[in-house]
Amino acid sequence: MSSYIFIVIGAVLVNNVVLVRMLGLCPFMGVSKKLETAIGMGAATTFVLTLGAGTSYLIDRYLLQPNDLAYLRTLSFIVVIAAIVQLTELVIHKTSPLLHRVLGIYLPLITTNCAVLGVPLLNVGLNHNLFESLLFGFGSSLGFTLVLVLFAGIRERLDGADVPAPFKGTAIAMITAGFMSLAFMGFAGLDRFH
Amino acid sequence: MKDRYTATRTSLRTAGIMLLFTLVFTALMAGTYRITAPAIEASELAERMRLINDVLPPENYDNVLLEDFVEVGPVAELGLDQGGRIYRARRNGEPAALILEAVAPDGYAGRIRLAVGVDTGGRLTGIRVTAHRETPGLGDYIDPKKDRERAKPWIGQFANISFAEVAPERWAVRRDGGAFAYRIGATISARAVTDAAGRALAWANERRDALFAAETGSRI
Amino acid sequence: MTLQGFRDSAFNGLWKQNPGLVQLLGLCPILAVSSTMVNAVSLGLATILVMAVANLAVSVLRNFIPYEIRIPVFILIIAALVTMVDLSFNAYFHELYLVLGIFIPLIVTNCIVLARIEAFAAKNDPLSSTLDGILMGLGLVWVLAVLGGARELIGSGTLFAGIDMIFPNLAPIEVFGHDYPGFLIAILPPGAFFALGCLIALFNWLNTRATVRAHVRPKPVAEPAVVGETSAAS
Amino acid sequence: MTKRLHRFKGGVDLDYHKAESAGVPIRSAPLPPRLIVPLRQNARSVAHGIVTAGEHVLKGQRIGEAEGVLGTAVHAPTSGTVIEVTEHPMAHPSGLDTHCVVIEPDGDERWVALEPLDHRSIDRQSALNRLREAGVVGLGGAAFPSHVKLGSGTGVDTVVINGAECEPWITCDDRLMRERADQILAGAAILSDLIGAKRVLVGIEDNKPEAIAAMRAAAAAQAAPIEIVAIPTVYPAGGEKQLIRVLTGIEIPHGRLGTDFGVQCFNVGTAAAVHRAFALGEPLVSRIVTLAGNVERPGNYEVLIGTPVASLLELAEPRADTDRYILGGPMMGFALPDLSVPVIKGTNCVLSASPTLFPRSKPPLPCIRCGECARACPAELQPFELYWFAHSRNFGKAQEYHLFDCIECGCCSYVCPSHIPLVDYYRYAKSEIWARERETRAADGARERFEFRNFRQEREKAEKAAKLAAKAAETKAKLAQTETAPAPAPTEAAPQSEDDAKRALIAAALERAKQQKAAAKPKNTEDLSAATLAEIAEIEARRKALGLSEGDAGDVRPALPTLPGPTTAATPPAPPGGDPEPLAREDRP
Amino acid sequence: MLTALLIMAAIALVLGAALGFASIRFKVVGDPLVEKIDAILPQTQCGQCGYPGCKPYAQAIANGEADINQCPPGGEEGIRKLADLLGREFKPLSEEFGVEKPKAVARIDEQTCIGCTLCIQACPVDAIVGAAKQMHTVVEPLCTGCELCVAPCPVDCITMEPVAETVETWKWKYPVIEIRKRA
Amino acid sequence: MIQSPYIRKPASVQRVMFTVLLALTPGIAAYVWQVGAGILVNLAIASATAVAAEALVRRLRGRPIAPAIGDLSALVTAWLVVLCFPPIVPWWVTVVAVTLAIAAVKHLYGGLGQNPFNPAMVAYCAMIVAFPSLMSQWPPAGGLDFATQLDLILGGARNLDAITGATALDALRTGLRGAESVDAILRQPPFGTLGGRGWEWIAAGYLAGGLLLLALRVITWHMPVAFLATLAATAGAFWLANPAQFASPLFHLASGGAMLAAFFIVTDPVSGATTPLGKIIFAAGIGLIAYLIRAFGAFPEGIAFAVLLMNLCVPLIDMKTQPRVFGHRRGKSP
Ligand SMILES: Cc1cc2nc3c(=O)[nH]c(=O)nc-3n(C[C@H](O)[C@H](O)[C@H](O)COP(=O)(O)O)c2cc1C
Ligand SMILES: Cc1cc2nc3c(=O)[nH]c(=O)nc-3n(C[C@H](O)[C@H](O)[C@H](O)COP(=O)(O)O)c2cc1C
Ligand SMILES: Cc1cc2nc3c(=O)[nH]c(=O)nc-3n(C[C@H](O)[C@H](O)[C@H](O)COP(=O)(O)O)c2cc1C
Ligand SMILES: Cc1cc2nc3c(=O)[nH]c(=O)nc-3n(C[C@H](O)[C@H](O)[C@H](O)CO)c2cc1C
Ligand code: SF4
Ligand code: SF4
Ligand code: SF4
Ligand code: SF4
Ligand code: FES
Repeated sequence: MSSYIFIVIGAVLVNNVVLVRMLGLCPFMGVSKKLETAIGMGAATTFVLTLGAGTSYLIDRYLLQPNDLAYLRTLSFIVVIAAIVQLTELVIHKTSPLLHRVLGIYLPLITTNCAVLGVPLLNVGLNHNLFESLLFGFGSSLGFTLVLVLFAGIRERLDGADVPAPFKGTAIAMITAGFMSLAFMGFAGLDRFH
Repeated sequence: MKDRYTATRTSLRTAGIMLLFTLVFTALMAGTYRITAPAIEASELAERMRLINDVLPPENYDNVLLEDFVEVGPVAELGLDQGGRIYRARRNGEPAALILEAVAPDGYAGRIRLAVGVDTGGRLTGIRVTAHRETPGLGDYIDPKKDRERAKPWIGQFANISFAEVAPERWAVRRDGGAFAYRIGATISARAVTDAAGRALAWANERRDALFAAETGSRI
Repeated sequence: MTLQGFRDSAFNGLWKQNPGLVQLLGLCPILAVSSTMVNAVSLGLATILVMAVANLAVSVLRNFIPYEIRIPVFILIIAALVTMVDLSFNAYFHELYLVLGIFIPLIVTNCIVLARIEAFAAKNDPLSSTLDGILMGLGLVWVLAVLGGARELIGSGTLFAGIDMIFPNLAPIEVFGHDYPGFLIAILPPGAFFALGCLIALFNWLNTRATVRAHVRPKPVAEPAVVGETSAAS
Repeated sequence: MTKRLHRFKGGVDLDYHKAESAGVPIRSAPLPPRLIVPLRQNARSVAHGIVTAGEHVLKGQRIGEAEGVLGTAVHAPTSGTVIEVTEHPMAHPSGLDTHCVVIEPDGDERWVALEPLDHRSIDRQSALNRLREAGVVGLGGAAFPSHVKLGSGTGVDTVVINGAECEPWITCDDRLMRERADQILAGAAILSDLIGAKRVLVGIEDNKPEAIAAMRAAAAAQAAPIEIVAIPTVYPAGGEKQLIRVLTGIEIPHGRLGTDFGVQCFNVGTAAAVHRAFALGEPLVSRIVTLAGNVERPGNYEVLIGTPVASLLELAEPRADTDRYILGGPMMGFALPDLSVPVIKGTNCVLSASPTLFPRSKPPLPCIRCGECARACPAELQPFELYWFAHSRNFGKAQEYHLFDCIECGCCSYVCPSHIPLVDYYRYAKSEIWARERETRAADGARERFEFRNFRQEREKAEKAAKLAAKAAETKAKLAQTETAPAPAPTEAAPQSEDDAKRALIAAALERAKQQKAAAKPKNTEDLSAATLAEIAEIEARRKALGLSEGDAGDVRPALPTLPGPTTAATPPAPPGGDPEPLAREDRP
Repeated sequence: MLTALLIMAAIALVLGAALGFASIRFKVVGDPLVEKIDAILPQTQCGQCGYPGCKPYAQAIANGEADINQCPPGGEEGIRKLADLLGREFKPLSEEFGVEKPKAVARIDEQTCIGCTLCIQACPVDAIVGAAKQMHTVVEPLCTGCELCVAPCPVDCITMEPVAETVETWKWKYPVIEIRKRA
Repeated sequence: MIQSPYIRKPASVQRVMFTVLLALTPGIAAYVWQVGAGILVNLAIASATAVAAEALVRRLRGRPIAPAIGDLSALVTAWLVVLCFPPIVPWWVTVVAVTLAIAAVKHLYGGLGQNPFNPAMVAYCAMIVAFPSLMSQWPPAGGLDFATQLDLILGGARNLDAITGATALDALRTGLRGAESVDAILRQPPFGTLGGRGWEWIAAGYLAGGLLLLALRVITWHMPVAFLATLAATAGAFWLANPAQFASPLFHLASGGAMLAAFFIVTDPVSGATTPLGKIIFAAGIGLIAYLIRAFGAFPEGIAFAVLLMNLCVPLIDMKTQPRVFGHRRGKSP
């Protein structure tokens, strides 16, 4: 049980996908200008990432590993993820127009979020089982959402700051992300017993 | 526009094209795999051998080391709670040395994984850290690649040491009244490695014969 | 491609539309593997290779790819190429392969690859597409090289650490001598962000200066007045 | 009195400086040589002038007719001659001009016939009308029409009379309460009747013991349920919402009226004016103004509306180092851009300011988010957040953080250690937001009309095409009947394309025009007189002289210098490139 | 090799079919973005952006054909809002399309007006009233200041006059002036 | 046109910051008394660096320099940096840290009042990550003589095992790693009655200064109380559960930077939450995270990281805890 908790804590805080593992940075920088969009992106990513982690695990465990086809991982994972994204869009479009309005514009962007491919690959590397893979996927996307939302909050506040001209815009955002990453180093060791 | 694209028709068409592309590119990939596979295998082997050579110089044995091993279950003394593999080096068919996996559970930032070589004389042939999370710039000197003293890495002090040179009661870092050097400000890492090495050595000395006697690939 | 076209492409890829500094695409590899120059450049070169070949492939095949499934097909092509590169690294630069780790497969999701295919290769002839891929990739590589160099230098006082992974007979340079204490934060994740932030700022500053120079008399920019630098109007 | 008082959060303690002017009885200000009576009484309503230059008016004679819901009548403050009806700067921070009636007093102070009226003898609506006709507006500062505040006459059980006078230096209400307590209470009783209230609460800050005593004495003599309550002295206890909160515990949110919560608040001066409007039939032509600050002879004066501030100031003898004059108190007033502006109904104080008395604020530093302002804000806002958003022009966020709940009391600016002119930012943001709302409304209207026009044009086009087609068919039929040569192209083509339809239309019009035997028509115009034609010719010549090509009438030429009309037709043409006149006018400071 | 091909083929078939099916079944219709963009544009309908009115320009922006900095009447403020809406970077108004000017309204010199109705036809928002051969006037509150009526007038009797500030439209100024010294 | 109000309370940023500096003096005095005068050298170095960095950046940006230095906020930052650092840290570490705090953390965001992160804490975190060994060498219990301190500060031999020691917190976690019990560890030399030896007095000095700030209404009670209470409560819970593994709440309050943080660091108005409820959440969050890092994390003292982590949350905290506006019902937007 506690090892499951440590998987989540590890993925959310200690080895945060964005700030420590450095995955999913493009959406992290790109859709963090407004709080609302950050929340939408976070929700969409959480859904796809968790699902993708599970499916990828199944494919790897039951299709690729038995046939010794490890080299097909990248290809099959990304193709499956793309499919999940498309089908998710399809399903929520049909079933919940409201949700579609909230998540719709983010879904297509997710395919090129490397966390979505990175997390399943990490799962393979970490020898996670199905449940752990799901948990790790969920934890990672939670970590992604958390930092995205916090970052958006800060960026909104920075809107009016008198930042030196060359640093205006992405430069200061990048530096802020650096401070965030520094702050998250404080969590180092909290998953020590894992 | 001759005929209207119905959903089924389009699906079939796209599926077909998709299939074509997939086949072509998968074939390409598979081809690459075929070509590179031997090289990859060789590199992986070389990688593993490099580590083993660090722990046990190659002149000490003449068997195919990677094919001569036993599996062990969880061993508290080695810090292994999942079990591990022990390689057996032989020279002219005679037991020469063991290469153990060990884990120091009490590193500064978590576990430190080690590879430990012990020869039949109860002597450490070498130790290497295979995985650790000690603080960069502080505790990471236990890994010779990160050690600033490139010429004389800290971990080198364990080579050719047995309980004859350092009695078990003095098997500790100097700060704890022992015989081994450590680096100021990062005693914990040194202490963890030293203690783990000592435990591994004692364990190996005790079980040596049983380990060498077992069938290769068997489980103890 | 005309000379002018080539020049435009080059300027775009290397400077004006630089993927790392302007488009902010492909950030993960830029930040993650730039802790040493050798790692950074190696991954950059791998990316160039993928981009060039992928662009070439797509522009050759562009007329056979139905619109609806273009993205999956693009991804397929990229993934196949990346896997090939991955396998080759594994086979021939095994140590480097271990260091770059997960980031070689992740070239697949490196947004810049797909973005260039979509924006350029799918619409242009093979030659210019390949060139575009190479130039965009070069834009990425120089950013990677600068970042990697700066972080490595500040962080550990060396340059070309790990060069022996590629050329076993070369050795890294210890720029600040053996006693340099190492400003470790530069090679840790926060350092990556700081370094890229500063590089972007420098880039902005150079651009502004160039515009100002070009326009001799700078256009007054309406900038918000700021308390502290201001006094109440009277 | 053992009334349980409530508290409002925030507020500040100030140096009140009341003694200087409170000791002297109210005096009448002498008649100035000219009275400038603005027809606009506040930013929202303006009266419609009904006198012309040269006309003689009597004191209290109506010179401006109430207009609109928020309008009230304007009266001549004295008898005399209307010299002109003109534009004159008004007592408003903008210093912009407004319509004013300038009266030269004849010195007789002859009243029009006054008709006292008992409000109980008439119905409510007529009584409200009387107030509107008497020009009674709030004298507490906002000059909001009192009859509007009296509302529907139901649902209100408490009238609050505001005698707090919380701003430093100002003592006009204090003096009024000391000297005319019975008038105030009588007025309060009328207000209470008109609004249907059951009780009247008069709130007076406890730093005015004399006023409290006077009011209590007067109240004791009254039968009506009037309660005089001493409230703690905290700026801005006189703010309507704050006073209501203190006296009744009710909090009125922004955008809601006191009447929704069963209370309504009037200034003491307003109450007195209401009393006079009924008991004496007097319209509101004067008010009490405090002259204080850096002056030799501070005091309170009964001042006719329209008296220029400059002539009023002479009475108080400002000292030599006075550098600014502030209309209103130091917390909420504004510095006068021009001393010729007249006193209006909302003017309660003219404060002479010197650098020693009111030191110039130090240059602002950045906000350190210390929260002092939030602790001082009586509206319980987060002023620094509002400031941050207003400063970065993020008006949406500013509104989200309740910018419009800010009563501009100035407490936040007062306490800010960084000396940030916070209220200025709020004023700026509010007026920007209003401007934007106006623009959005205008844009919505424009979009609607544009869409309607497009729709109409489409329809007309369609109709015309249909008509033309019908006609063409007819012609064709006719032609076929007469069996002449093949049908002419235009008619044949007409129904096929819009372009042709148009051409046909023009052709038809030309035909008609010819039939009407119209004169030569430059650019599709008909029936021009010879004079006009000549004019056109001349203009045409000038256009040529300016090098403007013809025939590009359809183009957008925003920078085209427009030429003066016939009034200047005789003057030589403007030199090429000369500034078009309208543009020059716009950079008026 | 064969297994690889088979597995990928299976995945591809499923995926290709699903996507093709989806692309037909769930075509996106309607574009609410255009409405949102149009709501930001000032509705001056002046055509300075190069499109025959604000809506067409909005459509063009939504289609990615036009840049966001082509509307002079909307000014910097408008561009900022568009940039916000579309998640793009702000860029200054393109001089190609004109400059931001203070708002003005058309005024017809009633002495000169010959009643030709050409301006009525030109006005996109029906802000001019009058009938043929009668004097025309501009209904000031309705005029958007687009200047489209100025050019067609045969006798040049239409001038653009800046809107004067009144107490109602007067705005408090931004509270500070810069005294920043240039290094 | 200058607008109303025309009168202002005689308050200024300078006065606020001066009060903070003044309030720090009892703590510094205790520091000098207990640990030695080396800290004064560091304070001087840091102050000079802060002023120089502030002036340099303002100069680069073409902004007037005098008001920015006159507001004394840079000195507050500099002093707090020094008070968090080991007193024998080499001079160049202080210089790098203060420059980082002022030039990067403060001025890259536009200067005073606009930085979302606490400059002093960023400096601390950056330095402990960059130079962990220098940053964890403290003078041994009982102090060092001034000459040795000065030598160390000016870059003297550092690898003198004998003269450096660990802080109480560091010794505690080192001991615990060695599987000793808390009781046994607390009998070792670095420990005094409550926290580290001598540190009780320094903490008391900070407490006194903090009370002064409270009395002068420079800070409100919310943050110190919430922070100390949460730290104590969390420590108490673990202590009650297993007194052999976890130190007592009193130990946690008296050791490390707890008191300094409670009154001077957590309370930084610029980078902290501003609403009353927000302040409580903010400070409580710091208390909780700081304890978790102390007890389970990789760093002996977790307050700095906890402050940064909560700085990250400030915009959201502020947004979600906006107080009720006069006349409005709670939580209802117009
Ligand atoms: C941020 C930080 C990281 C540290 N990392 C390590 C480490 O990786 N290994 C280690 O042995 N000590 C590390 N330490 C030091 C220990 O806390 C402890 O002080 C030291 O190991 C024992 O001190 P000594 O060597 O002076 O006896 C670290 C300290 C800090 C503050
Ligand atoms: C901050 C503030 C302070 C005020 N102080 C007073 C005051 O002291 N006395 C007063 O009569 N009105 C004061 N007013 C105006 C009142 O809010 C309110 O408009 C007035 O009492 C209504 O009465 P009236 O309509 O009769 O003017 C103040 C308003 C504000 C916003
Ligand atoms: C930390 C920092 C670093 C700076 N680095 C540079 C630099 O490398 N080159 C430069 O010309 N200006 C540099 N500046 C100064 C400003 O970037 C430069 O003066 C700017 O264009 C003015 O900004 P402003 O217009 O917002 O005042 C730096 C400023 C700061 C605060
Ligand atoms: C009560 C109080 C506490 C402060 N605490 C800090 C602090 O912890 N760190 C810091 O860098 N500055 C601190 N300052 C100074 C100032 O707020 C700081 O320099 C700003 O963060 C710079 O913008 C403090 C100021 C006050 C009034
Ligand atoms: S009082 Fe001034 S400095 Fe303090 S928070 Fe308010 S605006 Fe900022
Ligand atoms: S002026 Fe507005 S924000 Fe400032 S204290 Fe008064 S009500 Fe609050
Ligand atoms: S320029 Fe602006 S106002 Fe004019 S038509 Fe285009 S969008 Fe409308
Ligand atoms: S009157 Fe003229 S300027 Fe005004 S909207 Fe109509 S065409 Fe445009
Ligand atoms: S490279 Fe774009 S998200 Fe990672």
